[in-house]
Amino acid sequence: MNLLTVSGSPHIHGDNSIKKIMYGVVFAMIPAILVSIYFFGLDAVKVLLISVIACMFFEWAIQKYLIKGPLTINDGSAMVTGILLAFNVPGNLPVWIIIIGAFVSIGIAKMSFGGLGKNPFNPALVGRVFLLISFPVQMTSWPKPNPLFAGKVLDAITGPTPLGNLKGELRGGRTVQDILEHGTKMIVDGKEVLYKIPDYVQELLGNMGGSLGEISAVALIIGAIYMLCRRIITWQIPVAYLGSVIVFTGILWLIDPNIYINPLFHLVTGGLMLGVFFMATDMVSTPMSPKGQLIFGLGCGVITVIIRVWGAYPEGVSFAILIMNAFAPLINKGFKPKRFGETLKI
Amino acid sequence: MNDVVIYAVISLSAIGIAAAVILFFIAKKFKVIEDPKIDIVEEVLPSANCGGCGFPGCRNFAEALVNKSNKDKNIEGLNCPVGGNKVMSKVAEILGLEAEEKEPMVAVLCCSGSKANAPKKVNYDGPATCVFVNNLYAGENGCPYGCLGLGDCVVACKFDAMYMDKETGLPVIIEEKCVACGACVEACPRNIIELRNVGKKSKRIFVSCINEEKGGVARKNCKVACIGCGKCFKVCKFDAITMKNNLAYIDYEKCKLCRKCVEECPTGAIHELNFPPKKPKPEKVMEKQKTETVSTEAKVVDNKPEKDLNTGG
Amino acid sequence: MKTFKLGGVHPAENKLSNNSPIQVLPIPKQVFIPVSQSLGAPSKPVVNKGDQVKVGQLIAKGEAFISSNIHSSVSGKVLKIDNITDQTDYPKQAIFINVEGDEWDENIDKSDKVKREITLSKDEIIRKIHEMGIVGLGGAAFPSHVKLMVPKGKKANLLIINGVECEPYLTSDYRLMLEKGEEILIGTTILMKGLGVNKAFIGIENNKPDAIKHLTDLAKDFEGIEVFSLKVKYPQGGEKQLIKALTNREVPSGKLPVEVGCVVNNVGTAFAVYEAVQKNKPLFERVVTVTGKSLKNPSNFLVRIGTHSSELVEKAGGLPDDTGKIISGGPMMGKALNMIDVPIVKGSSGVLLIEDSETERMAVKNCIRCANCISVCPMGLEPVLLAQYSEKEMFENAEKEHILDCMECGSCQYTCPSGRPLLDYIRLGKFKVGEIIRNRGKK
Amino acid sequence: MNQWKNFSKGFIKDNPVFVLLLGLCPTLAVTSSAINGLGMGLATMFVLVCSNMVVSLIKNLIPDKVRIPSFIVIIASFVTIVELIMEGFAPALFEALGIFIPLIVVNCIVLGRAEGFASKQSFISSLIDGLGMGLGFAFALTLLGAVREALGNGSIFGYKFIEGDAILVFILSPGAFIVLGYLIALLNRFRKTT
Amino acid sequence: MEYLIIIISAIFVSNIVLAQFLGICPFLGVSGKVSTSVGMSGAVLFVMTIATIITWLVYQYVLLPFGITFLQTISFILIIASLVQMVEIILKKVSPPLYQALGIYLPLITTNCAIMGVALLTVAKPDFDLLKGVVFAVASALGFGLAMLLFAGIREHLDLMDVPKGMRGVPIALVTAGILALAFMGFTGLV
Amino acid sequence: MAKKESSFLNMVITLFVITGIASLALGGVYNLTKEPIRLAKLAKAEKAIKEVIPGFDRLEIFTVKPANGTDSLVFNCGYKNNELVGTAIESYSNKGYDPTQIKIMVGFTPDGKINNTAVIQQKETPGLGTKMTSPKFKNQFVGKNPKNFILKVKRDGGDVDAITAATISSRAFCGAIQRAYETYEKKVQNKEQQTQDVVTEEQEEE
Ligand SMILES: Cc1cc2nc3c(=O)[nH]c(=O)nc-3n(C[C@H](O)[C@H](O)[C@H](O)COP(=O)(O)O)c2cc1C
Ligand SMILES: Cc1cc2nc3c(=O)[nH]c(=O)nc-3n(C[C@H](O)[C@H](O)[C@H](O)COP(=O)(O)O)c2cc1C
Ligand SMILES: Cc1cc2nc3c(=O)[nH]c(=O)nc-3n(C[C@H](O)[C@H](O)[C@H](O)COP(=O)(O)O)c2cc1C
Ligand SMILES: Cc1cc2nc3c(=O)[nH]c(=O)nc-3n(C[C@H](O)[C@H](O)[C@H](O)CO)c2cc1C
Ligand code: SF4
Ligand code: SF4
Ligand code: SF4
Ligand code: SF4
Ligand code: FES
Repeated sequence: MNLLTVSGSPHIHGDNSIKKIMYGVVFAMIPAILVSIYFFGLDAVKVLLISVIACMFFEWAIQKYLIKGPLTINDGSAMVTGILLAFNVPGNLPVWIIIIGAFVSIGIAKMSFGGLGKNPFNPALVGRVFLLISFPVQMTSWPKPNPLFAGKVLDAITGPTPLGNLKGELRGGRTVQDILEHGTKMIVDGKEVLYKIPDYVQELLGNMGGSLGEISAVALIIGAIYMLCRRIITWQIPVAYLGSVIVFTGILWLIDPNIYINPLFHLVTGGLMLGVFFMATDMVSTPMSPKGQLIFGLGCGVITVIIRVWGAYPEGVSFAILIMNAFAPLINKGFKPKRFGETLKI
Repeated sequence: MNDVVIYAVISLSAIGIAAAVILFFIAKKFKVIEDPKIDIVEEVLPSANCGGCGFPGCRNFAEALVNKSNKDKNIEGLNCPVGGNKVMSKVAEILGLEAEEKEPMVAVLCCSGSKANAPKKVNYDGPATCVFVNNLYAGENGCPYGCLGLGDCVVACKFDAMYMDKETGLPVIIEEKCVACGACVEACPRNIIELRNVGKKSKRIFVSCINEEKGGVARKNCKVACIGCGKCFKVCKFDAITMKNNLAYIDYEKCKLCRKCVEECPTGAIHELNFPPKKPKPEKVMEKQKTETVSTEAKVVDNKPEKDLNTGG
Repeated sequence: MKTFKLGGVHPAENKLSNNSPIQVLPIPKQVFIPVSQSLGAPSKPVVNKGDQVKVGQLIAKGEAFISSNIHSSVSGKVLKIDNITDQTDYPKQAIFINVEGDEWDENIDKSDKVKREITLSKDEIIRKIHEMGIVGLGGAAFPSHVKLMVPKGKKANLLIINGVECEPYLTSDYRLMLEKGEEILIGTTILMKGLGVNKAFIGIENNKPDAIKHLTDLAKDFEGIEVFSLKVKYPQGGEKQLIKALTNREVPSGKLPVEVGCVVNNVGTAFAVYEAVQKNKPLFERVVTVTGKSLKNPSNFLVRIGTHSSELVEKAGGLPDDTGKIISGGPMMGKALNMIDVPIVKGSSGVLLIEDSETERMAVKNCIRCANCISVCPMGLEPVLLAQYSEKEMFENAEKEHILDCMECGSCQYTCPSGRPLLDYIRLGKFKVGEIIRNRGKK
Repeated sequence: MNQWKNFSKGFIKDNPVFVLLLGLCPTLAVTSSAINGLGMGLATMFVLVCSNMVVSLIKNLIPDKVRIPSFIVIIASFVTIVELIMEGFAPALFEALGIFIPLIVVNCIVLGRAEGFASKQSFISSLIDGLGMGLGFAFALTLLGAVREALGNGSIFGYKFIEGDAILVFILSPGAFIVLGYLIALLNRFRKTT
Repeated sequence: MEYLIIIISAIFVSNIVLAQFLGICPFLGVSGKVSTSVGMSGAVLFVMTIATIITWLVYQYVLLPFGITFLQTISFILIIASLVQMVEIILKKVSPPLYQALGIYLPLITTNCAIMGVALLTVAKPDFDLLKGVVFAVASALGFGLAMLLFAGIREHLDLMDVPKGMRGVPIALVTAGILALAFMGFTGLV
Repeated sequence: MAKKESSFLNMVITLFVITGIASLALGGVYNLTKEPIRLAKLAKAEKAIKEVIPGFDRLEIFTVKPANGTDSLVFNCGYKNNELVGTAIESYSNKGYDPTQIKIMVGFTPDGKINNTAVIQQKETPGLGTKMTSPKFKNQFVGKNPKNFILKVKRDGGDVDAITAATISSRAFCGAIQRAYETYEKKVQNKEQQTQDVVTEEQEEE
């Protein structure tokens, strides 16, 4: 017989593990991955693969050669970051830029702090915002969605995102009504084309310009339901986030529908769904108590709308989540879970 | 000289003087006195901020020194172990006092339960710190008094004066570096480390065991345990050894370093440090004596002839 | 169905010995009876080396307010009074007795007849319970007579009998409820009288439907006793959780159950009280579950206090070769032993053998701040934070975060996906914070 | 004191930016290019050297209570001189450095050196100390500027070595923090090993 | 509206620490704990407001009329230094609790670019009157406080983590500040 | 540390002396650098003027109330042999990406065409908005007459190719030219109508 083992209680452990959580998230992203491949074809595959491989490589290399700690490369978190980074960039992004993004995500935003669990900011978003600011040109020229089975060969036509187009046109002094009805004249490769913001059904399904993973609200919601059922995420952040966006944009829309577009548009366009379900829910960089999570979601929603409506950027989701990430420690400090026996109740 | 220069001179001087005057009067009116000696004393202290003096930091210690010297005209009981007598006499000089001479001390490890002497009986699975294990059970070697070998003391030492010997599984104190701050004594949950006087030429004799179990039980866990047989007690001519709870203790203030007890001890629980080897008998050659590591030479102990040990209960 | 709201987990139940009736374990050749078996001060031996003792004879007296009498569990000769390694793994004083025959004290009623009518008064009951050395058999071994003496200014109005047995593997309470249902109810009535209340709830988790049914049927004949079925959730057996589940009263942080008018006792305690009061029988034996996945016959034994655990294991089929861990108690709160030769004491509810493959803990990874530990903590604490504060030796902060509220149920560590040793650190923190508070009190 | 040691300590061992972490505002703000960093570094060095010299010269004439105000006036004068000269003779640099030129006044290094060193040491020592510290500061700023410019603009001292886009962030505010952070980490590693 | 723009701009868009690089030393130095960062922010708010008022007055009514604006640096620093010292002395005597809360940070403030920087920025804006200057100063101080508070929260959080050896301390603090600045860039264009 | 005793008098005197010397020295330096500073400023302005209007030997400088906006514009009319060769107008826009005003110099030939443009001040994002100084962007204005060259980016229905990913800066740039142009037009018309609503201020140069 071997030597007996002594340890503190408890002596049994539940079957939950980091790996199960992370691969659960990967699994939940499969619908969105499929949609992105459907609309962007091989480009999507390329960006996804490079991003995932680069993220995992940097994590491995830094752990092995710089930190010299245990290797945790197969726990799946680098893969999640990789996929989410790819989800947040246009499908035609040059390879070297993706690699820089992966390096920033993993090297600067995650491993500098000690790896999984220690980063105060969402790594994929840090990578994305870093790229957005560094390479605004490349990061804002979106390939037009081109369904795989539509019979056309893929060409390098780029188009705007509905949000970007709307914002640009509004700044140019047009009204919402006008933009939606008449579309925008654009010069693409010297030719004049008319761009029209797609209708809501198309937007829901993902047939619009945008980052790889953000386009299809339906696919993202399917993944989110899966994660909710598996209890990988909780409902607080998504509900508070979506709710505050709807309420805030709703109020603006009621004030003047000519300047402010309706809440539905805000919901289905841009990276809102991706952010709400996959990025604002990253447990590492968000508050822990249910109350704190509600506050977090609320803050994200408000900042998102402020940036979308008044800021320089057409899209505010990434910034909003990052800014609220910074608030997370304070929220954790301020909103504690309710303790048993805290209040006398007889 | 043109207008600009004149204006410049006038207005700047005005501002300057206004500031000076206002400040002067305000300073006078709102004066708060702080003893300037504190700063001077603080400068002398080693600023290791180790807490060895019992205060959170050197600054607090300086304050305490100044306050005590102002109040009691002495600084008895206050000592900086890091700076030692040199610093304390300097402080005393600043404060116009005589510092008490403290005998230099050094930490010693009173346990020889190395992997060889006290083999492992169970596995421990959990965070590797001594406090944990001490709260949980007796430890891997089963001795409820012995060193747990997880190195809380080493972590506590701010002066790199300790390290864990992988082979013996015991911490080792590097005497040259030890400043007797007592951090390790504090850290050890089992009170195994003791501060003792350095002694003449660093020679020391001490019982390297604190097991209070009866001999038989103690020996079951560890070959070199003190079994409380009292032989050393009998042989000591200077009353330096006391017996209590099946355990011998050597008072360093009384011990004359005669080494009688060392030979007498049947288990080899009494250790001598920094004595020249007696007679170069082949088995007794110190096989592993690094210049800086002086501790429980497991090998030496092992070479002692086994004696009948049924003395205990 | 009732249960508590905050937190909780549901580990695999593994009640392997459910269907094995309580067997009487043969009397061993020698017993070792530690003199500190209950919470509070150790008792003082009143016998000497060489004394002849009978079963049920007082051998150590609890003199402090919180301490209990200890009686011999066998008849024979006192070999010596010496240190022995007990559950805690540290040397403790114990009385060694060599067994000679099985001669019981004359006062003990050895008959099987169930005695229903209660003749003693409230105070006599309490005195009897004190005399007979009854302590709580639910785990903490708190002297039962102390619990019955409600502090001045407080008033108890409800007795709760804890038949939850929420720990996986353990079945001793379950078997007792099935086999000694009536006695338990009589014991309950005695406790009600001792406490001066006219209502008692018995809480049982609904993974023991036959016990619920059995007791419900019997309880019809007893006034004021009600049996409740509870949803299975660990740690429902924790008294604060049980009170919350049954009555929705919340014991304030740092306070005792009497604060909300409740007193909680284990079913085993109720049975022991019955025997003490009605049969004059001191607490010298108890039901212990011996179980483990590799064990041949997981069983429930009626064991004399002081018997080595090894004898139980031997009887249940011998120590399996792949035993990696021996636990006294259940897998969630029990204590790992570093040897099998440890005497059974009043507080031992089970001996659990864990096989090699389940011995090793999960590898420790970084905390991913998933908040699982927070959501399962039945005390509404933030285990991750408490553990971090302890790890970084920020004990003042830990105190502010109410580390002392932790009841060491282990739910947090059980659920942590990163396998963090949360409870280990929290235990350390509680220990240090306790020290700090005590020092503060001194100053 | 060994004057060489006195001079060289500011470079690595006691580098005001990397080790003492003083004067971080200009360090971060103006180093979007190597030339700006150098300019700022030299301006600070000038003030540092001059004020060190003057302070050590008049240290015995100044009553203790007005020591600090006097030093501040001296430093501020040199800062203003730098300001005026730069505006006249290097207007482009003046514009690029903007508000951070007058802010040399509040740079802790300058006052710290005047108060901590020059007011106690001889003229020569103070001069050398000022030079050393100033050069260390200039070196740090130039290094930081060079790294940021290289990464953010693909050029060093305006000499472009890659065509096309570089990583813009590095010449913006986040880049300043991040590059300095990693430079310090690198230097710590380097200092530990040597 | 104008005031709102000034406020939003000073707090979020051109945050004094994260975008303008003023007051970095205290930002890194005393942000170890949330409580100290609150104290420091309070002290900055107090001094910054008073300093801005006085320097603005001196600039408008002394330096500008006499055409000696080149003395701006030297006179501002003199004023700020004496002001800080004065506040310190007075606080120490008059309100020890307030001194305990704010006073220990006061010496740090003299060599804090934020105060001087805001004073310089205020007089450099031609369209600022005294009220706007004060609003600007208060908002800048609040921006400083916000950055400090967020940063202190994160650093307290990081204290509980084991950051890799090489990055521990200042490097990780700077990287964190960098990412924070990155996040705050989202506010660009708001005004 | 040789310390001098502090008394009220010597403190005040010391400070007085130090501030006195300091301001004296500064006043001196100021006087010395006054001229170079003025020249440097001038040189900068003139450099821009020279860039946007062809060779002139005399400048006529005056300010004009703008057609829109608040700050008046500076007109620099360049004459060669007393013949108008071009008008350099310093115009501005507050609508840049950075809150800092964008200042540009626009040169018009007497027939109203844009001769050239020069950026005097801008703090746009390096790599993006700053590309407004690049010839690729600027050259598209050369020789165009705003009468038939709509000074708006193409997205807004104009004729100007915006800088990639810096539409905002491009708009601001166009806006500044437009302002200069409109003011110029107004001025020309006004001059024709002989209405003197502008302050003229003649100054000889060179
Ligand atoms: C110091 C102390 C005093 C106690 N006093 C009382 C009491 O007066 N009344 C009571 O009902 N229980 C009392 N208890 C018992 C506790 O409520 C509890 O039942 C006991 O600690 C065992 O609980 P557990 O098995 O849930 O851990 C006391 C416990 C302690 C430690
Ligand atoms: C986490 C936890 C779980 C517990 N589970 C049980 C249990 O399942 N059954 C039980 O009788 N007591 C359990 N207890 C002990 C009870 O809290 C309480 O002490 C006991 O019911 C009091 O009865 P006693 O004094 O008769 O032992 C548990 C305690 C804790 C802290
Ligand atoms: C860090 C950063 C700086 C920017 N700076 C400018 C700028 O200086 N000028 C500008 O017009 N747009 C700038 N932009 C881009 C604007 O946010 C906006 O995307 C763009 O002007 C819209 O124009 P487009 O339709 O040509 O893409 C910047 C973007 C980023 C991320
Ligand atoms: C629900 C969920 C959401 C996640 N979202 C992100 C994310 O947005 N960005 C990211 O880099 N990692 C994400 N991760 C992976 C992981 O938590 C992340 O890499 C850590 O922040 C790294 O410390 C997510 C993980 C889970 C379980
Ligand atoms: S060995 Fe112990 S006493 Fe000696 S310096 Fe280290 S901690 Fe202090
Ligand atoms: S001496 Fe004490 S602290 Fe050091 S390793 Fe041994 S048990 Fe641990
Ligand atoms: S062990 Fe303590 S902290 Fe952990 S879940 Fe149980 S009560 Fe909460
Ligand atoms: S359950 Fe574990 S991983 Fe999750 S927050 Fe708690 S300690 Fe961290
Ligand atoms: S340099 Fe700006 S605060 Fe120190």
